[in-house]
Amino acid sequence: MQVMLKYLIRRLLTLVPVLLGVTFITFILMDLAPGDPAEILLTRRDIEVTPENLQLAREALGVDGPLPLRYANWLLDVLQGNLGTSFTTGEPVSAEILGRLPATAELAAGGLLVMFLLAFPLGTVAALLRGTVGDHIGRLTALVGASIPSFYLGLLLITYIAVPMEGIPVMGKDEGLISLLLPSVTLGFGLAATYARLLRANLLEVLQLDYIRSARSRGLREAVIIGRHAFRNALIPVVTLLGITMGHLLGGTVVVERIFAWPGVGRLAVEAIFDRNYPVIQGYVLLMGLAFVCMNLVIDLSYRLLDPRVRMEEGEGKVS
Amino acid sequence: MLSRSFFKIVFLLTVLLLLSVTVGCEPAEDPLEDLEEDLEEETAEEPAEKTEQILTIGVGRDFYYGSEDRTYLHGSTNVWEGLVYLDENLEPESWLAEDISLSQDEKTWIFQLREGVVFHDGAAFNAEAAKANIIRLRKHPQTADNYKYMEEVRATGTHTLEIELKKPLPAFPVLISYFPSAMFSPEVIETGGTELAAPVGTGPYKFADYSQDRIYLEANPDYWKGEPNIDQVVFHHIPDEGTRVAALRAGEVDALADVGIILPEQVPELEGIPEINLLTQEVLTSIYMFFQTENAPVDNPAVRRGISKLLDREELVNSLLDGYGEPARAVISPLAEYWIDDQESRYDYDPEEGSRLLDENLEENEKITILVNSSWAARWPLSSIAQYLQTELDKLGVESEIKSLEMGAYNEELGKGDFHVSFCPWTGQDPDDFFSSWLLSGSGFNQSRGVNFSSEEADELIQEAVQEMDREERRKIYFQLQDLAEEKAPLVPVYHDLTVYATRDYVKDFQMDFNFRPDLFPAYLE
Amino acid sequence: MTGRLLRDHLSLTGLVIIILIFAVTMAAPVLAPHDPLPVELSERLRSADDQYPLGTDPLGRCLYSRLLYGGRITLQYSLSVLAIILLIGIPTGLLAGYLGGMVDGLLMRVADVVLAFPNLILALVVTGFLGPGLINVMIALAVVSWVQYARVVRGMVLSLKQKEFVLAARSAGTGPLGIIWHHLVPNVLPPVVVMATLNLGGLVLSIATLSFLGLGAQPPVPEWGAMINEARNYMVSTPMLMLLPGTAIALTVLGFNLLGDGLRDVLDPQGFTRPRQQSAGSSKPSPRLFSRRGSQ
Amino acid sequence: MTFLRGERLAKSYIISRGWWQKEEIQAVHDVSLDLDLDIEAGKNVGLVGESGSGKSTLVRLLSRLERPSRGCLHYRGKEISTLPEKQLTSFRRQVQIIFQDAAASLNPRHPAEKILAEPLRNYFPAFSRKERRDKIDQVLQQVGLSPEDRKRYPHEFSGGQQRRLAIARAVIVNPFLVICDEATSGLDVSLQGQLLNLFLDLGEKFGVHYLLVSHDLPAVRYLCQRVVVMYAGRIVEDLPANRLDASLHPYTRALLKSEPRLEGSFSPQFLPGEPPDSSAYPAGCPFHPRCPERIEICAREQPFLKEISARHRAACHLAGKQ
Amino acid sequence: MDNVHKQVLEVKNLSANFYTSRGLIRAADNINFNVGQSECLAIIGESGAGKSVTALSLLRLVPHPGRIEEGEINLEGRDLLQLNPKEMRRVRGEDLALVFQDSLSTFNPVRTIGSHICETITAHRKLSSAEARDMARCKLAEMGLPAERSFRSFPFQLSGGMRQRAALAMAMSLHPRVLIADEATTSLDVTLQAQILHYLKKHLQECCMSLLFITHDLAAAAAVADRVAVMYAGRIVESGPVREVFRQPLHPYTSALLRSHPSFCPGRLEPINGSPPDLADLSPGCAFSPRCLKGREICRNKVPSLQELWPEQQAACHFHQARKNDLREAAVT
Repeated sequence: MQVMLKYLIRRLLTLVPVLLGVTFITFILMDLAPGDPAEILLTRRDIEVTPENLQLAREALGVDGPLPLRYANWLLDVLQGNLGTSFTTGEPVSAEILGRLPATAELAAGGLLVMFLLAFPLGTVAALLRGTVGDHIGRLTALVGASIPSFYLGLLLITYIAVPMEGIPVMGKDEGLISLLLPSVTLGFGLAATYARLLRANLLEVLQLDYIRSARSRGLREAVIIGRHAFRNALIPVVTLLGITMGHLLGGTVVVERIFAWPGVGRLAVEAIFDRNYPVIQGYVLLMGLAFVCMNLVIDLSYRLLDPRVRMEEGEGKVS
Repeated sequence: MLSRSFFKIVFLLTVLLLLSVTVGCEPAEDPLEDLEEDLEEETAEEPAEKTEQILTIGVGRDFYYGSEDRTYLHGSTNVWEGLVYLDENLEPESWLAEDISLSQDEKTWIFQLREGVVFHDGAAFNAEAAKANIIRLRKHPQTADNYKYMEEVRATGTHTLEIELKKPLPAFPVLISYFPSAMFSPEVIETGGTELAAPVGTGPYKFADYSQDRIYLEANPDYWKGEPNIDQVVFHHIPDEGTRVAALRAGEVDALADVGIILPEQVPELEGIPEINLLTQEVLTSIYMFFQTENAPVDNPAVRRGISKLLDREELVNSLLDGYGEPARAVISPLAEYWIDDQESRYDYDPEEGSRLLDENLEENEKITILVNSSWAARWPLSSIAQYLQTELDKLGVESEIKSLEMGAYNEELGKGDFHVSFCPWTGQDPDDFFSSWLLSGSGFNQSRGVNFSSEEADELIQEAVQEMDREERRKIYFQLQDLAEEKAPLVPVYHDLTVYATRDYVKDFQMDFNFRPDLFPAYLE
Repeated sequence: MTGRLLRDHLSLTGLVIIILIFAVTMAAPVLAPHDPLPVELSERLRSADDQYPLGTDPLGRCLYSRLLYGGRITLQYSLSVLAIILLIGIPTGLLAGYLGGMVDGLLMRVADVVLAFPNLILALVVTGFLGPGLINVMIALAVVSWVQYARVVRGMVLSLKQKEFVLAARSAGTGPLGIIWHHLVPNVLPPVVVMATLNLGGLVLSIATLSFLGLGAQPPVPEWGAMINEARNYMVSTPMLMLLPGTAIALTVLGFNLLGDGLRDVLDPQGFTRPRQQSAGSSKPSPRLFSRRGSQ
Repeated sequence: MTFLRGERLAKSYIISRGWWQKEEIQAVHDVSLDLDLDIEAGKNVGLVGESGSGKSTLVRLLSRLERPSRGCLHYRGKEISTLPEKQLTSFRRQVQIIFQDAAASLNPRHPAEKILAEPLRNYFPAFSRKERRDKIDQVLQQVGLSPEDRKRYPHEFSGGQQRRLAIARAVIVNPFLVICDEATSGLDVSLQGQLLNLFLDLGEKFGVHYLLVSHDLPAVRYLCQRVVVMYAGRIVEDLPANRLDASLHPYTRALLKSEPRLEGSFSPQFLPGEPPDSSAYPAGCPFHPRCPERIEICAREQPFLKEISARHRAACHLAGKQ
Repeated sequence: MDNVHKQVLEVKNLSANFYTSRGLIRAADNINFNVGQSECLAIIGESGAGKSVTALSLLRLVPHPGRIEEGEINLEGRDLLQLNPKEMRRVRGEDLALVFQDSLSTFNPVRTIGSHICETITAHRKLSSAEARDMARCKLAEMGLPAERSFRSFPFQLSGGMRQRAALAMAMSLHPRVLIADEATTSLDVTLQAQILHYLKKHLQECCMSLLFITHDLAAAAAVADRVAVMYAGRIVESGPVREVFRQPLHPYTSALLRSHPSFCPGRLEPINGSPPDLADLSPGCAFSPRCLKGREICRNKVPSLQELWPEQQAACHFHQARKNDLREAAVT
């Protein structure tokens, strides 16, 4: 456990430069944004643009002074949870984003769940049926699934499932879990295809490894061999992929939230982008960067839980 | 075995997501959730017992404006009321002011306020309260223009409010009708400032909460007309036009009500569904094509007129709008019939004339930039109109480029003035509203939309008209101004909106007026 | 090598799809019966007939012509982005991997930061700042994606650098440039080709997605994603308007995926382009019982 | 003059564990080795040791594929361990290397012809295209391949042929010394025999000398006149191959005894324990934990390689004392 | 040779074929051998000779696309090929155990050594997990391993030699009747190989176990085996007591093998020319004939059968069969 703790601390420390980079990029985005934010703020609010008003707005936004100073100030603010105020509503950006974060998290969780529910049976069955017609159909389905743009799938689902069918909501998240159904499917479907493919390939690869043969030679039951020996090992690369998937997932939420009017941060962000609502965009980018980095950290940790080789390498074991 | 590993993974992922949720700080308490839970519980339990009626209205824009706005919420929410409203003929109508009269010198307007009206917080509505509001509105950048001729505001009786103007202004009640005379409880008005702490008005519905695109309203039992029928009203902001209609079809919203809420092309989708009532309403909104009048080549009025001639408004309304609209023949909404002269049409389709004008006045290789606001495009087919215009220009060999931008970006672009033509919806009240917003040098929309039109003649006429006490005389000046608008064409009307809106069949007595403000008081659910 | 690719039915299907789509879209000016741009209100929403093979859209434009030209735009831009990415990514990766030290450190830090953001989100934001338009989408996607290539190439170079044949080349007196050019590049390229093929599908999707969101192609440009966006209000009344471009995107992406999948088996047996566990590899390929031998 | 001499060569690797924690791993310690390479001293030298003994690292140091962390490398009397690559041309040509994994040592994207042409181009730039071609054909034949194989790619050759191709690449530039890093290990008996004979033949034909690095004593004995035994990153014994039976180091003797033989009933006197891990070599004599003959001093003091008799050096406290 | 060995494993006419895209491959063709109690039979041959397929056939674990065509595998009187899958599963590990060449890949990298041994034990014996653990530790200790530490180790944490001993402990955990060691010492260093050989021999005698030692290392086979069978291209070409075969090989392949190995060939090596045949494309006659120095017309057309040419020593060679009588005479004199 101590090894784990050490590792965690070390990973967290290596995150520092990355996070600095992330915040810097975020800051620069705002700083390089075309137009004077103060002027934008005024026009957004239908307030007359006069030099006095501009000056006031500038001070309020903290957009005067040299760049490093502004960055330092901004970073201090961010550390205190202050991300500025939204151009459109005048509310604090942090409150706006945090208020919508649970919805996005729910959606992402739903997407992941759908992904696993679809991918695991598909991938396993395809691997066990290797070479049969079923496997080929499975492979093709998976490839087709991965090729359908999620926005298109979402529209199809709305038109042909939600609207004709009673009780399946078209949009929003008011109806409880059932509202989550279609957005999750839209989000998880394409990824499920990727994972089913990957799982199939991994299972096949693992199933022909020596230790499976060794397990058979020792008279273990087939269920034990697949469950205990094949599956877990086939999962390890799957976990590695999760890091990349998180990116797709977070990116996907943007589209899905827009189509299904899901009140999450993704939609907020798109609207902000369209609206050139820079503080909100900035907050969103920062949040996504943080979330992505944290998720990858967690994935890394779980990866280490699954694979003792990586876990032990720095600690007790030998050095490769 | 399979399942064990699987659940391990699912568990890990769940932990991961929870972690991401709790990143930063704990989510603020969510009053909405309680509310929602309440709603859910109550709707779910015993439908037989008619406990709470909830009406959810889908709208295409956010009606929540926030504390810095003149009214905090849009008027359609029925949370606040103004002193004055307009009737069908666009004449002032009493609202919170029971009676409006003019003093002898024609400079002081006397508003007799309705008695027995209380704000949602229990504060009484009286002349002092109204005065505080007027003072705030006058300071407020969004409404300062409406009060620019005001000299003084006085509470002369408990329910008598006098507004003294610098000069006679016959249209003053119209000028301050609806938004510019919105009344809020003095408790929420920032002393000496313009901010509102909360939208505490006098309307049939009280503001309860705003969260996740929804404005939650509760019935005001102490409303001066009596208690409204529906207990809760929710305004749900659904920016996407497709989602809006889908939501109505699926019954997730009970009504779609706002200007441009249903695009004409969506009508076939809703027609023939027995559970849905499709309604139409002529509104004061018109779609204009406006020019950046300082940019060559559209700095030349002839070019502007030429471009206008290329639009076959009849065809446009018939095909693109499926007839839901009226081809524009004047700059002012046909609802203001009185102010429009009898000419057949000032803006008819004349491709030959247009082509001639452009041929004569356009130099080679001049590229026209057409700006489209895509936020509006979700409520009016502006992008299609732009593409139509592009094609027509193309036929004459004029190159053009369409830039499609959402609200914020669009406004920025307008500010920079890097465009030639754009389209916008605009809702006016009375003719002065139109002319002093669009034609007066340096005035509101003329400036903020980047038209930058300036004409001394127009300025003089507008000043003159607004002070002209004689209605007939005033009308004539407006005819003159319409001639001038046609001649200079800083902006030309395209069509007048006929808004399609809809409700589920169980929503009764639900109607939108020409200001697309739904009257929620009489509405009930069956 | 090609033989193996052609034997696999699915990759062959992919290849055929890609070739067909390329041929058809590149020949759009010949094949399309109409100009895809001009609005003809009187012809709006016509159903398929001799004049309009697939009918017309709400602005009276030939849907078939728009589909063809749309594919052209999608492919053109996807390929351009890919070209930019490769031109930046591969050399950077090669240099960083081979030289190590400062260059490498710098690249890795940049990569860490860029990769700390989800791809689409960063592209979205960059486009947001540059303003909508296909060119800007192209720039945004390139900015976001080149890092991945640089990183993969760097990783490959690091692993190849230790390979005996590179040591042997040094022993054979070949200098650094020769080693990069003759030994690293040819071995780095095949997996990169696989990656690029698979990535092309992703780029098509990204461009379509950004256009769908309204950040990419501007009206009246017939880009598939933008076409779907425009067709949304006709989803119920005229579903073809949405189904056709949607299917076109799916088919194109499918083609690239099928082909990439097949290519991977042929060109990247080491699996550089497949996500797999890091250091200690359990998946050492088991010796095949009967490997093919050359005759002696 | 000694052809190649390493003096107190040492190599350590820095293993980075994050950016503040580093660990140093010693792969080779203070190894001094001279390769005289004449008939008397041993035209072919065998470097024997078990996996992890540091012999592969030593090979890379001697062939200057890696720079030593400490110590000097003299090539024909000239110190070359710090010379830049450009000044190593003569050394590089004279010292060629054949790797254990022949398949990995051949660029999979180059045909045989290109693989063989590469060193020719670099070292004999004056060769005309025709000369080069002839030379390639000739060498191909000499290693038992045919000129028709020129166009084939490595994966089209069998394992044995790949090895022949790797050998051809090494000898095509007329090197003085060819270092064979486990070049015959793990092969089938017949193929191993073929290659050993090929080495012998080429040695005669081209005047090539070999440094055969292997854990396979029989092969070393077959090819080499001199045997150098490594253990835990150090040379523990260095003696003529025909005097192996008189070896003095307990490890060498254990190696010899571990070798299964047909004659006599086999009762291997196996060494207890495991070879030490390179990250933690024992103090004192690195072999002492497994040594059947260890005495008290062995745990404390590290024995140095000392001259026992002419051409026989051993690093053992007991050596030469009996 | 004394006949004290009770035959434990008798293999008769065993054939295993692979159906590949390149055609039928007879990986094991008409294999006959038997192993007595406490006896060690070494099967030697070069890679691709069909040794491993033979080993896997005994456990009925021939990988796809191969299958056992015919034959009999009698393990103490039971024909394994007649058992149903469940019975066969009981035999694996319990009666017949297998040790592989690469001990790293024998173990699942993400599970501890101990869990592997325990699961083998509990798969066959109704034991509590504590009992199984004790048993496993005991077995590890028997192999000279630090029981507790190696029990808890992951495969990659042990050195090659230790791991191979752990694999041996796992294979022997249920006291199998026959242990099949498939190249079990091949990739190890000499000193470690000596360790493993030592433990193998020790168990052979102590546990009344039989050993089928499969290797391409002639020296190791010579050191450990009582009898030896030489395989070439899927067939057994020679078999007999190890000393006889190594001293006086009857098959030209065997003698050529010995002449290729520095340990057995005092002078210059005389390795076999050419490379092993492609099993998918065998000549109709003796598979060794293309490389055989003594090859004759008949060798290219007719497959020689395995015949006893010398007491207990059999070979499949036309040349020697022709000289059979001479050999007998030689033996008499």
